[in-house]
Amino acid sequence: EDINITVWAGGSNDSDSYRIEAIEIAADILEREAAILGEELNITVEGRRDFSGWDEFKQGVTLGAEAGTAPSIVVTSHLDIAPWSTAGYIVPVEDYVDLDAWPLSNVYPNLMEIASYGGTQWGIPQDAESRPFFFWRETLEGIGYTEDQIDALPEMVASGEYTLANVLEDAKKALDMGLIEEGYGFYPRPSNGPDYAQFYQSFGGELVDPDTGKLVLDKAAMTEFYQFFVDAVAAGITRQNHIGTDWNQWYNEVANGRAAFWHGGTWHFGRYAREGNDDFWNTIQFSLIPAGDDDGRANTITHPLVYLVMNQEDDRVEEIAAQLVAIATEPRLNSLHAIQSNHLAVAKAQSDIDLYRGDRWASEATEVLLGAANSQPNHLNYGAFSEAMFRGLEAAWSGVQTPEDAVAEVEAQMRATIGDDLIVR
Amino acid sequence: MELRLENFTKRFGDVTVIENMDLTVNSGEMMALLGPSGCGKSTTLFAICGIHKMNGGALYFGDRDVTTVSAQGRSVGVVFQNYALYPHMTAEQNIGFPLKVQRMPKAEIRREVERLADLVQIGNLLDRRPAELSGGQQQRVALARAMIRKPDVLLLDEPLANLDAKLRLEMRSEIRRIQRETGITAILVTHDQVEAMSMCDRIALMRDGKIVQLDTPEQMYRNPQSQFVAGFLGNPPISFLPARADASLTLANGQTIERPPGLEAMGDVVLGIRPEHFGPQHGTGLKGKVVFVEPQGREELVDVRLDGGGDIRSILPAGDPIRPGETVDWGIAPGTILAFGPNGDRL
Amino acid sequence: MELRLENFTKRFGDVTVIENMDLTVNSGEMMALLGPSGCGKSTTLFAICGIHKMNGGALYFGDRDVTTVSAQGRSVGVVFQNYALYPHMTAEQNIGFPLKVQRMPKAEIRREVERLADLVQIGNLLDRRPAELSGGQQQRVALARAMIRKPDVLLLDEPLANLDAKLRLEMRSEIRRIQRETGITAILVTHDQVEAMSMCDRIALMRDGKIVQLDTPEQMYRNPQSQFVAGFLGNPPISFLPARADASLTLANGQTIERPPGLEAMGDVVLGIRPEHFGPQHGTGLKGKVVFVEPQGREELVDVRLDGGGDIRSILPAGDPIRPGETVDWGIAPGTILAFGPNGDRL
Amino acid sequence: MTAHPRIWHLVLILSIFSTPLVIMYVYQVIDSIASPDPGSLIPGEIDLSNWRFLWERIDMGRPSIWMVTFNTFIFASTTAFLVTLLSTTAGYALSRLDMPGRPYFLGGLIILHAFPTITLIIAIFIILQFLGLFDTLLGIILVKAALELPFGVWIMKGFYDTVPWEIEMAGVQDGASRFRVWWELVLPQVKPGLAALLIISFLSGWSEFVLPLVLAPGSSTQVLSTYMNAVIQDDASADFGLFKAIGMFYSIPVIVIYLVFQKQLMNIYGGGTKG
Amino acid sequence: MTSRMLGIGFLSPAIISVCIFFLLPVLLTVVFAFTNMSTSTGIMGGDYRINTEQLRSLPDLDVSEATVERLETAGFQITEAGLTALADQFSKDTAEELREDYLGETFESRRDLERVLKDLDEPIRRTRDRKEAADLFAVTLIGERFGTEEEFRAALGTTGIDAVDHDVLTEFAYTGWTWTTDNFSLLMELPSTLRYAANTAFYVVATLTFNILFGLFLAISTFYLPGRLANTFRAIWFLPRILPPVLYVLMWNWFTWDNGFIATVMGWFGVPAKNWMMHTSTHAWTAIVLINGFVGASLGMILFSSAIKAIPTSMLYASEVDGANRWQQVRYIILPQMRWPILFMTSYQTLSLLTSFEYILLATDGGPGRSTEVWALAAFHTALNNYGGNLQYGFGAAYALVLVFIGIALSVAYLRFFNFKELLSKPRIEQ
Ligand SMILES: Nc1ncnc2c1ncn2[C@@H]1O[C@H](COP(=O)(O)OP(=O)(O)OP(=O)(O)O)[C@@H](O)[C@H]1O
Ligand SMILES: Nc1ncnc2c1ncn2[C@@H]1O[C@H](COP(=O)(O)OP(=O)(O)OP(=O)(O)O)[C@@H](O)[C@H]1O
Ligand SMILES: [Mg+2]
Ligand SMILES: [Mg+2]
Repeated sequence: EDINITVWAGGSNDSDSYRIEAIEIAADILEREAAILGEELNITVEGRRDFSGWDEFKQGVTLGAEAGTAPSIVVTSHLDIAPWSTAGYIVPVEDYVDLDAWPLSNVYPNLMEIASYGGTQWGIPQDAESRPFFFWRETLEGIGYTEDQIDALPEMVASGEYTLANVLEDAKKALDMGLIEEGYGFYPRPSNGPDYAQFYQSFGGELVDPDTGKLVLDKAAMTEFYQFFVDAVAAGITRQNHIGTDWNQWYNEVANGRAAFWHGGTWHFGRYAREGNDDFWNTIQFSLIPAGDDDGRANTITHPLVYLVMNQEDDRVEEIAAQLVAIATEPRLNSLHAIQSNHLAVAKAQSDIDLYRGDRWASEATEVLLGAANSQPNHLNYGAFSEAMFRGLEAAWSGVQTPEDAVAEVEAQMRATIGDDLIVR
Repeated sequence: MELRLENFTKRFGDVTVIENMDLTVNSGEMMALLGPSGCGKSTTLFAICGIHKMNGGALYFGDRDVTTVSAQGRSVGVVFQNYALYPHMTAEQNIGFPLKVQRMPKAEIRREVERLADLVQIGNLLDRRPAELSGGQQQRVALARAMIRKPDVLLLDEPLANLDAKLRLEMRSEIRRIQRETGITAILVTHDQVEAMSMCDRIALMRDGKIVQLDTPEQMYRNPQSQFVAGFLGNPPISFLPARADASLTLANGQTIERPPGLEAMGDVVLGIRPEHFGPQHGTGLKGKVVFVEPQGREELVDVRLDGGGDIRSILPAGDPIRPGETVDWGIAPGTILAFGPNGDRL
Repeated sequence: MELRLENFTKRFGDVTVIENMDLTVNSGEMMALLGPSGCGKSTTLFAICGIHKMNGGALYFGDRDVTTVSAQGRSVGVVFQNYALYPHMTAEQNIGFPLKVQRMPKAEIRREVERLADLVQIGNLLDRRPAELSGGQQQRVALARAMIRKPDVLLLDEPLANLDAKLRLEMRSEIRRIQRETGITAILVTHDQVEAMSMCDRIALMRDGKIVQLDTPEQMYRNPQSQFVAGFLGNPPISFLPARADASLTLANGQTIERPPGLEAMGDVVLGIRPEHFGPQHGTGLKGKVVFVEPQGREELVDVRLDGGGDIRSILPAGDPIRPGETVDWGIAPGTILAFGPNGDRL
Repeated sequence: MTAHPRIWHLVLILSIFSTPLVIMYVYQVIDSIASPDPGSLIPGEIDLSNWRFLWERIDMGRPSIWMVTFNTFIFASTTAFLVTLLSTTAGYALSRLDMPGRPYFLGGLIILHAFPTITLIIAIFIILQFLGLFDTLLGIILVKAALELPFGVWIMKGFYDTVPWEIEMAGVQDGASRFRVWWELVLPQVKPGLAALLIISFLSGWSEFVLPLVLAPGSSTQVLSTYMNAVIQDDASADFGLFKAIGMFYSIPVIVIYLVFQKQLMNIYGGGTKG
Repeated sequence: MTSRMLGIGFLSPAIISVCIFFLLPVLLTVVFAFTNMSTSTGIMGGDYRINTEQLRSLPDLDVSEATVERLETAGFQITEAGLTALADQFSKDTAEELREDYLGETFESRRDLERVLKDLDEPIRRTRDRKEAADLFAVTLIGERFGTEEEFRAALGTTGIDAVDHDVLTEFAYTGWTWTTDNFSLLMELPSTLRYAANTAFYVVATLTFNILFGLFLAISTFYLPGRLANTFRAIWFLPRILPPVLYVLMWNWFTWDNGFIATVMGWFGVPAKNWMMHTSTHAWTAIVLINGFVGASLGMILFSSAIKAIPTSMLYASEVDGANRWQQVRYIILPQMRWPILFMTSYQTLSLLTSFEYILLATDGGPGRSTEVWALAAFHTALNNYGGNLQYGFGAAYALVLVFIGIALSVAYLRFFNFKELLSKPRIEQ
């Protein structure tokens, strides 16, 4: 029996190669299992990850699904589950694999939950991560922090003692002392991403109403969140034209201490090394995203990618694909990806694997961050929500609109596009 | 082969360009279609060769009714004003093209082409492309191409219009020679009276889609049926003088001329006097003053303003010492005055 | 204003088109630059008006050396072959343009334009655009535009080439009239000998960038200095017959003609005989056969092939009953034979 | 025109305006073979490593440059061929043939000529998918060809319009059918038009970006524009030297075609769009 | 062959392809604009399903409480009918064992039932079989997908939902697209609409002005330059037109980015490095107008150059001898005669600019802060390309439809610039 499995991985580059290779290894295992049962199973795995960006990837997958040329497995954001399941592009993995059995039973339940929607387990988490706040130790020392104070920062952040207001203050101080250049005090991610929902949460914003499942626009939180960026620009610690900065430039700058504060993904750890910073532990401190003010809370968002099985003409392909996904979730296989790409584990047992346990970053980050991490909601209209939120931020940040006007426009935009599924506070 | 057009009518949309025209061209005759621009010469020609459909009437080549036959099916050779040679083919290929579409064997085509090339005297130019040929040579190639199918009728649409004066003179006799040699029935479309008169057996003079006179060149020059015809032929052109006819002819300026014999009409008439018929060699009778002298080599054109008004032109052999401003008293050759009625018809 | 071109040389890249040419046009004179295509007429004209730079020599308008003055700075009016009217301007704006660029007040321009429009007789057409004017009217507008600055010199580059035969006749006298009335010094470039002869006081006949003869029209027709000049002037053209000169003149075909008085040369010569000088009215002497007769209204062109070879053309008044094939024995008018040496120079 | 002493004014202004472009062109070449140090504009040593994409994959996830180039070539040349072929026949029909509805076709042609095509891309996707041609080279070839057609027909009609009617009349008179007249007599006269259209549509296909991006997102159907864009967008490796080398590689055919067919190119843009 | 037949034969290939890929899409765009089609509805129609997420909004719906209750609690029930089927399809022993222990029992989710099936003494071993077996006992329709309306209504019946509520639920459960005019009211409501329209207007007017003026300047100045020099400048300015947009924009990126040319040069004068393309919306607009403007001026240069060449030289000579200096020559002779080409360029470019977004997409992608988002780009982003991933085909089509209308209106106006009468003149061979 010949089965062709195609795997498309969005947002992946060379270090993420195990997203596809794990499936290849799984295919090998499945073939061997079949061979023992006396069946001849021949699985060809074809991977692809050369997309220009998430936009192109998603467009390719959805149009492909419509055209019947969709891949068998995609690795994508969990946020796609809502629209894609509604459209019937993906099939529930739970139809093909035993969620109570190894290795799926070992996956963190909250991650499993993130990969489900509407009561159905659609996908399996492929990796986990979180988006911490980073500090350049030397700069902090420069403005008077002692080493101990710096080491204690994560707790202070977690407890809400150190807030974004302090960030502004410290960055300004560093700027005034000439430790950093103008625009390099607070150096955020240069493009849209889940990270920005974190700042909304920092100011007390809630993404979803737990009772009704509706999305929530907290205007006060949103305004403060925008205002923070505007203040940062006004203080000269963030560049007004920061959005759109070339990623490579950005990596290089934050890895080498040009910025005082920034935020990014846990997977950046490896990138810092590649940019020439081998001494992460002595140069950089990390924490949750600080609370914005007293109403807010320190937080971080995990944005796991998930394996999804796409609807195929041939059920057998779906079945094999689902099984491959299950096998690829084996702690050993998943650890290959986690460590190579500096992501976090999806299954508890991974902590017992030497490869993973031996990695300080993985262990510590898991400890500090993953426990407190929440995620964005799987909601049909969350895409529109996050898009509108970022556009509003962009408008305020780049000075096109005041935060109030931007929020007003965001509200209008959200009311129009999300309608009944939105609660405005 | 005789060509007969009966009751020919042609409309473009709502505009009737030609209505009920009859024309017979005798076998072996060369007929000119002469007339001012826009009178319908080309339209007639296109109907005869089949490129335009006729809206009414019939066309016969000999006894064969070809009214509804397509252009490809009629046996007509056409020479177009700008030659319309195929620029990407050599002279030989151009001439041989009509036979090639008939799928004649190559060798035979070659033979025929050579025959025609000899006829039009371009045997040595057969490998050249049109761009490498002079105007006259192109004209010859076009002629050969039109003739190679041994067509029933040869049509020429202003074939000389694009040639310079000397070449025009040369090609005029050349075309006539070839037409005579082959004995083909031909129609020449032109608005140049010299061409029509010098090349054709008969001239059909057209005006506004109608044939106003059909005659031999000599007859038409000497004996125009209307003022329009008289004015159209002749170089330099005829002069017209309005007059009153009673016992004698009284010009508008008061001078009188003898009534020409045979003129019976009375009342207002227009007199036509050709320049060669007015001058000192014809005696005296009309007084005036020379206003302009144009030397033209062997001849001189003299404009005389008659005393009391009216201009009359004379052409004289060069060398007479005439100067502008001179007063003259010149005569009209007897029997040469043409008289026309107020409607323009010859009296 | 007198115009003087001294030692004028013009090169395009490596090609020398005109070398060391001298030309003087007298004040108030109209001079024709006549010659075959490509001989350098337009080049000379463009140098005079300043559009092309001169590579050598000097140009004087009266006493003023304008050799290095730009076109805008010289005071010349030019009428171009295709009129070169500005299509987006009315006749009035066209004529007024040279004044407008001088920033003359509008009212004054208007007055001047009207003056010129009256001169060229188009006062009622001033609001029309060129596209709404006939060829002759366009020509007049162009003329008015060229004249409005009261230029020192008026240059006309084949001004009549694009007009039809009748209009050409009319504009010829019109241009001459205006030139006479204004007394402007003018140069007319043309390749049409009739134009040159009928319009100009003197003709400069050019060939390959050189002036080969400069004379009045009559002199040039009667007394050409070379075979080229003789062949260039005359319509229908002169016939040339090679001959040997000794006691008498022996044609190539063996027939002999009397030596014209004054001809001293011996050996090989070429005889030029104008068509009006050969015919029955001039007696007998040359035997041949009529090969072609071309009626042209008042005259007939007759080609005679001499016994033993050689063609000679005759022009006769219409009406003589001559048919192709007839044998004739016609004479040459005494004293009209032109003889040229082997190098083409007049003997 | 006559030479003018004050030309240097013009040259100066033109040069100033042209400087940015020239700098871009110059550094496009320089950077592809020798990247300057950051912050400096003086090229360093010759360094061919930017061209490594020619012999190795810059990222194992990407298809080889040669396959992509091959795709691009197939895409551009087939499109050009199709456009030229269909325009040649349709242009003739509209220019010369007496048939019912001709004015409507002509009017429609003009409207399409100016029509906002790119807005239709969603609908085109549906059609391609219905035909089973989504994510295939053939699909984008057909779409591109169809979108270019109004332009092509217009150009060809313009070229046919300049062929003298007399040539065609002479052909008919010589006994040839209308088809034969077209094939043997008229077509040779519009060869320059054919060549120009072929070149233009080839260049247009060679550069096309949005259609392949949306309608053929697969690896096996990548063309140079989408490949290059993907490499540029990839945030794992920003290397302007590499981009520029790929850009050089991508633009070499364009430059060669420009140098060879300069005249025709200028002509078509001048003549083709005239009313 | 008559010209009629030949004409039809010659035209039809072109007409067919134009119809399929041109006219049909126009029609479809009109159709889509009146639907709510998106990624989640799919394009080719939908299924019927109610999931637990939707259960939460059931109370908002006009259905009875009993229905809501029933839907929420139906679950999986061990019934005799189910057991018989189980016995048939799997094993009698299993069925027997299940009847003994669980008959009549209800499980809230399938997973609970599956666990039971797995833990029996005679378990069903394969995962897929277990799922199929569990389905035999399904009473609930929550989480199930039904391909057709009939199936869904039948399932509603099985679940025991009051028939009164079937219609409402069926409509509620449908996942495919439906007809709506909401897209247009949304367009009216959204504040961004006005901004995109204003952006587009600014973009078109600014770029067009630059195109035409600079194109004219290039054409006229190269006209006056000697051949070599003119050709050099023409080549420099022609390249933007034929260079692939991806590469051309890359060159601009290099020119303007933080470490790029401008930043480096300005750095020598102490100006801090910045991204000169994205720094502010003014920078972005300048870049956009220049990037597009250079390409447009390139076309303008060529078009205008040939228009100038078509002016008879004698007319230029005439103006010189009439005393016009160079500026007057341009002002009074050349420019007036370029009216038609300028008009043509203007209308043609207006249309192209209205609908083009390729260069903006590659250069700023509408940023910063959507300040350079033009209408066509918004249509593209909405319908095909956004980070959220929920592509709004219907809404995007509504955006596109507006452009289609403007396009048609402008094209018709544009028809009048062409001398359409002339086009209508009949062919001169009538057969
Ligand atoms: N295709 C056409 N459609 C409408 N009218 C036409 C067409 N062809 C010719 N005409 C009109 O028919 C009349 C006769 O035209 P035709 O071409 O036969 O004139 P002509 O005598 O050949 O003139 P010319 O000497 O200028 O060639 C003219 O008034 C012309 O405008
Ligand atoms: N711009 C130029 N570059 C090169 N050669 C030129 C140029 N202009 C004219 N010539 C050459 O100079 C010679 C004279 O040209 P000119 O235009 O003066 O002739 P012409 O006597 O006016 O002829 P025509 O009667 O045909 O107008 C010709 O051989 C022509 O080829
Ligand atoms: Mg005609
Ligand atoms: Mg000339």
